Amino acid sequence: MEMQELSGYFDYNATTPLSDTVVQAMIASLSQFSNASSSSKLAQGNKALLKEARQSVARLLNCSAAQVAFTSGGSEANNWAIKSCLLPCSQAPGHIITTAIEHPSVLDTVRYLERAFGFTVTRLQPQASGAIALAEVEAALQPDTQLISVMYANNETGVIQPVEGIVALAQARGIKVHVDGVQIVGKRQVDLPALGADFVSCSAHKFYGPKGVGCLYIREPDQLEPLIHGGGQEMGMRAGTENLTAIAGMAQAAQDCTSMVAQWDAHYSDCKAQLMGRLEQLPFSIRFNGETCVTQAVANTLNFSIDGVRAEALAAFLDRKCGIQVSIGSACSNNDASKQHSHVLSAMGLDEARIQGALRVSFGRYTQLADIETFVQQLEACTSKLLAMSEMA
Amino acid sequence: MEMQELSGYFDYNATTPLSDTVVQAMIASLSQFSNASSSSKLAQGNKALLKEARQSVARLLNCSAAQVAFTSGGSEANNWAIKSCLLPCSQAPGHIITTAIEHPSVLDTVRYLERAFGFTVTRLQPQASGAIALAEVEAALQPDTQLISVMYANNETGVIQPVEGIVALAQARGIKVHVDGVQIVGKRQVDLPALGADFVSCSAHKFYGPKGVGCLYIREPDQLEPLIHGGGQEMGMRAGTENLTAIAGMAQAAQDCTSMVAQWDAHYSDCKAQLMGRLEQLPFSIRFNGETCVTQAVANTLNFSIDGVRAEALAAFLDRKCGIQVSIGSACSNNDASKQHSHVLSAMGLDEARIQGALRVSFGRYTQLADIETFVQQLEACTSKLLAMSEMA
Amino acid sequence: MYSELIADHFMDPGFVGDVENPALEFEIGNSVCGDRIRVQAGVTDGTVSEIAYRAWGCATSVATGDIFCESVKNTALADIASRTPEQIEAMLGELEPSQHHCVHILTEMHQSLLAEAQTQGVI
Amino acid sequence: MYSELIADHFMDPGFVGDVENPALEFEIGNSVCGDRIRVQAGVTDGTVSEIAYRAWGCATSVATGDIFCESVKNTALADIASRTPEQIEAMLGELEPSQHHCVHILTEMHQSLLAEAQTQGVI
Ligand SMILES: Cc1ncc(COP(=O)(O)O)c(C=O)c1O
Ligand SMILES: Cc1ncc(COP(=O)(O)O)c(C=O)c1O
Repeated sequence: MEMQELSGYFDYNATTPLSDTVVQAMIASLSQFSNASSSSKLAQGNKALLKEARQSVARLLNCSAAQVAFTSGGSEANNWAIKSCLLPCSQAPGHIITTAIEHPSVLDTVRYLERAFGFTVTRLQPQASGAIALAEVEAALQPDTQLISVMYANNETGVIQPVEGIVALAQARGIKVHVDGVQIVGKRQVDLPALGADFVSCSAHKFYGPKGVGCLYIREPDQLEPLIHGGGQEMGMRAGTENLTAIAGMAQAAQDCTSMVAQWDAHYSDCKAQLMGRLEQLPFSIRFNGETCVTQAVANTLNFSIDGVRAEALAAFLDRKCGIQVSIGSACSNNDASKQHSHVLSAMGLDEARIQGALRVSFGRYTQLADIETFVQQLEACTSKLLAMSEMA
Repeated sequence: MEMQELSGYFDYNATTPLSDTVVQAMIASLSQFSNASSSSKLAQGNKALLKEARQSVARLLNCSAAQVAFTSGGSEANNWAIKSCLLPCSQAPGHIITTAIEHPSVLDTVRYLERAFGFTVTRLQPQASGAIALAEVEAALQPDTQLISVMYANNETGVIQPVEGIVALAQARGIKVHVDGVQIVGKRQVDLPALGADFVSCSAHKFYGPKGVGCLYIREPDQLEPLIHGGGQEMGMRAGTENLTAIAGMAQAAQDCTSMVAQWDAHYSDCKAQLMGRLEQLPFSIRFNGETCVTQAVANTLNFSIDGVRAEALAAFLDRKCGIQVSIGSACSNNDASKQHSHVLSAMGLDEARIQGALRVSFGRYTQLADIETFVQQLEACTSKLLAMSEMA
Repeated sequence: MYSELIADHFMDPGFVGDVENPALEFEIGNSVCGDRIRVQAGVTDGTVSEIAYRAWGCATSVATGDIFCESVKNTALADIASRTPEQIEAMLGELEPSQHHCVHILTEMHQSLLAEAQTQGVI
Repeated sequence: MYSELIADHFMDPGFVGDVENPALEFEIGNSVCGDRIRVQAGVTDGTVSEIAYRAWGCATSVATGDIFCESVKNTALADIASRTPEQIEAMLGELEPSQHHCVHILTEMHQSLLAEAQTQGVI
């Protein structure tokens, strides 16, 4: 992956490129083909690799290796935590607290449990800041609340949710907490034992590791029903011949991240400050969506709308004309029923025009300050062109 | 992967090495990092790759691309088919027919449904041949039978199960059938629509593809509840950012397999004939476990016991002294309760000594006839040594 | 993802602008995605002699406006009226499912142009 | 997986065989894995002067027999009797969980040797 190819990439929250070290680790693992569960001599390299990989990921999360179970990604980790916590209650379904701004792999899992088994669900709406109010979580608690599932940082706005406070509320009542940590790991240092949540989901492709691998942090590993039953892999908690290549990649990514994340985070803050400063100078009416302060939102993410511009068209221009990739708050869809407006921005109460104008810019370790400058210049040019196109005399 | 390293590898049923073409396809995909679900120009390569990959796998299974959903492997595919078929019945749990010789990812999933939801289960025992009798399946049918889950070819004996007959029985009664096809794909040509089963599981690492990727063939894709709920990936049936690298590898493996499987199969038959012929000449008492005829067992697998020898020790000798890898029917374990005897050989009614003497030899596309000869020579030498060691005057 | 046809017309539309003293003018809006397109045209002897549009919409609908303008410029209104639904759909080339609403937009543009021409008595 | 220690003693055991007219002979069997080991020894002046074994068992238990023989050869029975459980366990080096039954085998071999020595009156 050459740097110059990445200078226009502002979609790190969607996925990140593999770092060179990760590519090397993956390629090195390709010839280690033996089944890690075998007792042959051939298999020993794999067993050692798996063991070290688990330790590398544990170091990133500041937990013990026994608390890390590899999965096929963040979506599986989210499904696993929620279903394994609640399916055992399916004969006496209780109450779930979650939010309206979760990732689909949480939203749809909760919806499934609601529909198929009769769990009741409170979906908390965020404030205009993009954050859930802790007081609302407290108010939503019911005597039969069985799980609270809330994300650590939101993928569209970067806004950090009050997970510490939620864990405190829940622990006082013996309620389990699942935290979708996919968008925080790799952006901030985390300390999962200190957080105290029962389950935290991670995904490697958000921090320069491969797609198709992630992990679930499990506070008390003995108590978890598998999502994928079978052989003894992952300490008996998740069946399936181990995906050594992907795990090797994730482990390398975790190592790099452990040593670099503070530095990356500082760099993201610089990028964000520069981006916000430059956007404010543009001759357009720009509104930031959600809290932007780096104490309350991850530093690599900025979501904003430009009045009078359709983000779908702007993003297409940026992509096609300038080789710049961003995400948008609203995609085209074929009919009214399936309007593809961001459920996050909608939940924050933004009006339709603002959602249709919303761009998400997310940067990463390969983003340079000069790339931000180029981005703003191209954004200005494309926006001007689009505004001119639509200016009806 | 150099050929010579593989000349002692006789454990292809456990896992296969990546072929060179697969390694190339995987490496090529590593730089295609963009999220396949994005609409940016960068993402288009990924989308195309995913589409072609699905077609390649569909060609191998002789089905349509829409019937193929990628998973993280055979275990997930097994869990998915069984749970998605039965969890919707969890309020009125019925009866499941399976066999005592399934892979743990089927056995444990069924046990989970039995334990957690009260499904009743019939686990059919195989005949001495290693095959389930079709008449026993018929006799096991109950008015409330909701699923039959049976493997196509057994991993330990290679014995082929009467899946066609089972599908016919089931279809006449409107009962769903899941077939664990993990050990047949790559060894025999299959035609899944002709088979008529509702679900068939596959795993790439059994046919020279990577570990951590497989697929579920779904006869009627619209009716399947996800195991991993969430985003719209895999036609809305399985959430998670796609594991492009693994999928690219599986697709290449499927392509190679589609064109080569008949040739490989013929080669396996030659190897098996030679191996059996040579074994019969050895001065030991050797008994084959299960049917060996290539019309009734896949040609790459042979399971046998040598009287008076502990396979665990023999396998260790072969591995350490000769660089030869095989599997064994019984591993050491720490206490009586968890005796690690093969559940397959136990179900076939073999006595303990024979199970403790059982070796599984499984070969593959890189096995040469000369390797078989070397294997037999080493087997003879190691066996003689072990027999001498234990010969009590 | 945009086909080359859509991308070309979106990136370098030839017909964005206004027509001075337009004989015909209409605006269409798509309730689904909120797209708005305004078309102005000059007509000479039953033929569209001048045409321009302005659009606020997604990339595909901006391209659709341009494809429409190009296709009717210097074309007799009678010929435009004889276009079949299939012909109209084919004008946009291959579309992804999420872009199909532009077929409706294009159809509506044809209908509105002809209706407006009738109203103004130029057909 | 076998440690180097276990692998070496398994692959090239130095004490497989028989002792002619052994002063001591015993056989132990492990009900868990069905391992059987027979030991024969000669004793001179309260010291194990000759020793050999035969085994039908897993690789680790074959190695255990050899490690036992090596450790008692030319050793006074009184010294053998003074070994602590910790010392005996340490003789096998690092073991995987599934190999731990060999600690029991090794312990039983010590016990049987000493019991047999007592029975035969050589201690
Ligand atoms: C018959 C059978 N089913 C399922 C599996 C599981 O496949 P995977 O290792 O891809 O999870 C295996 C092999 O591991 C198998 O042999
Ligand atoms: C907040 C959040 N949770 C979960 C996921 C799912 O992770 P994966 O793509 O590894 O399944 C994502 C990203 O895709 C995410 O942004």
